[in-house]
Amino acid sequence: MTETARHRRVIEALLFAAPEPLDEAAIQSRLPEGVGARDVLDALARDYAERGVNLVEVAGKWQFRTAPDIAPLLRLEIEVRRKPSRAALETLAIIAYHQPVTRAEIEDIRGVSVSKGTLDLLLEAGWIRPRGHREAPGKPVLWVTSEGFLEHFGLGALDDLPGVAELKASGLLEGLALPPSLEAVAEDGDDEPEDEQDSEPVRRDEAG
Amino acid sequence: MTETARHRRVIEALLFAAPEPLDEAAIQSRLPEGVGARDVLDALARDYAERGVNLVEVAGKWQFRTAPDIAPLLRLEIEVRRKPSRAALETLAIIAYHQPVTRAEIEDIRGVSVSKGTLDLLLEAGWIRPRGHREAPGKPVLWVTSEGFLEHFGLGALDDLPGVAELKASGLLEGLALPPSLEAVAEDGDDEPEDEQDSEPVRRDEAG
Amino acid sequence: MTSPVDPTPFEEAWEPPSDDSERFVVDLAGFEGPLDVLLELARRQKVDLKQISILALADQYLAFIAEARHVRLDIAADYLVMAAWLAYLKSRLLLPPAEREDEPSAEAMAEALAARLRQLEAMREAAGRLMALPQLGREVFARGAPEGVPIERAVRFEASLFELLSAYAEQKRKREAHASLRIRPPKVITIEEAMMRLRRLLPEVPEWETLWRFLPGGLGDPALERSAMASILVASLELARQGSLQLRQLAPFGPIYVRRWVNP
Repeated sequence: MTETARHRRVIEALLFAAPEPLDEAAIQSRLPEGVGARDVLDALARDYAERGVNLVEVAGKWQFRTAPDIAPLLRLEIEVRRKPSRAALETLAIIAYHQPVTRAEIEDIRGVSVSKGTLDLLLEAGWIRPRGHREAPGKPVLWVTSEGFLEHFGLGALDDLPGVAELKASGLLEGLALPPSLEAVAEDGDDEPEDEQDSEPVRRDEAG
Repeated sequence: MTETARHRRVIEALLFAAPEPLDEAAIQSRLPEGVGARDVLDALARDYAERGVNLVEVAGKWQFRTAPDIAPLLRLEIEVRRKPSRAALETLAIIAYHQPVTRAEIEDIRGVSVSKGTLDLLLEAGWIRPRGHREAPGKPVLWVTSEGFLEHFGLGALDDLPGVAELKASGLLEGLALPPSLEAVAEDGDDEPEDEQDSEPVRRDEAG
Repeated sequence: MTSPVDPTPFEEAWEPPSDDSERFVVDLAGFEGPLDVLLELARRQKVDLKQISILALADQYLAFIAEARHVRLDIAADYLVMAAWLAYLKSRLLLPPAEREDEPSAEAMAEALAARLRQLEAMREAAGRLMALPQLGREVFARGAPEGVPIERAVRFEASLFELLSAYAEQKRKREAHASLRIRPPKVITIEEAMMRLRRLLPEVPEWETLWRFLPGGLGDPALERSAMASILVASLELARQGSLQLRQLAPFGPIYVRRWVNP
């Protein structure tokens, strides 16, 4: 390695490791007498001219910087795994079992309002899609599950979803045991939907 | 500029700009399909092999670092850090080469008790971490080295520990040699010199 | 050689364990424990640890400790325990082997000690080689002022079929729990029913008969039976008031008799 290359390496490392831009005097102090800092810096700047990182002089000080044309490409994608909120899962389950179904119908079944965020989340996850409109006032959108839904939950077809009878058999649907002197009154449907606490399921998830 | 050079520039800039070492998956995410991250990294590492800054693999991740041979010329910039004690260094070496290992096992090898301060120092340096428990009475904590250890010592993986292959081959890393059984003396009965506690130096530390 | 295993000084030397365990470690002029001393003595023999004479090493250690105790008495117990053990090992190595099955042979014990020393020495060398590596922030440096890279997070939602089904089941259950409940009317024999029964049966009973014979049979449910008794009693009182029947009780809490109204 030539003397020149050796000087270049030291200054290269120095500029790389320095937490702040360095002026010529600082660089000169690391070079033996007779070797001009400017020459070394110019040579280094040429070396890096075509690279992803350039050596630039800003306000009389020198520093490495990523090449300006690459800056827009500099980002990293990180995949974050997240569990959908309870509200989203319930909504998804109702769409799966009752499809095609409108948002109002989902709300009737759940007994609480369904926020737009919940449907957006399910759309984003690729589990539901709109399919046509109900022939009714306002032409509400009908929701169905998508291919992505079957894939994610490992179902060959919608028929593979366990029926209500199976859910009961597996104990998942066991109702509340009522004392014999009490009986449940069938709901007429339009009990005021209590305002959903989980109207922003995504946020909630992040907080958790 | 060729496509290859273009990819190299982007990854070069990415690695320069990232405050932490990047793994291959992160780098691959910035490359089009069909372009292997490893190939680009290898090419970059070759480009920089002779320079004052090198591309190195540490803890399975990639980072630009100053060339080690320049160290004497860069030293002026270093804030002097206290060198770890001999006890700390030996303890670190034992954890690095024998991991996972319990404190009692470290003490068996060193023949003296390991003070809490020693492990604290290594923990604080970010070089070791606890990982699980040995399935033994008292469920002692098992110690392993952390990513920070590999990063600090510039090791790509634990296999890169200096001399690890020879040590393995010589059997010196296999199970611990039995400490001389001190009960043998006590068994003799007539000149029972030491207190019960003395025969188990390992315990002493825990009592304190 | 003065016996380092004299029990009395051992007791003097024994110190209770303290919080500062380092105190035991660095006691002997910078040595870190008996193995450290042994290793240093072995090094002075300038032979490979594989060929080391444990017997010679034991002698040197015992001499070393004896000397150390001239200087100061409070030698950490670890060192003295090792001295005792080495003295014992030495005696076993020198004496003809005794027939003892409960203990490893003297040679095996010596080899175990040699193995420990080799192991410690290996780790000591490893520590040295580790520290000889270029270290980040000492010999090598990462970029001093990295620009940083914006990180985009691509969210991937995950749920299992079980979670989906549980959610469905749970919301169904919730609806049931939220539904209104009403109290089921209890099953009773009303007073009207009891009066009708008495009116229908009385014409066939001209003579005194116990009231309980008019209870409907086969009710089963004890609660229903009690309601029938209460209703029939009230019904009989009402019919007596109306002059349809007569009642008679011969003693307090005795049986109640009933018969069709007969003019006296």
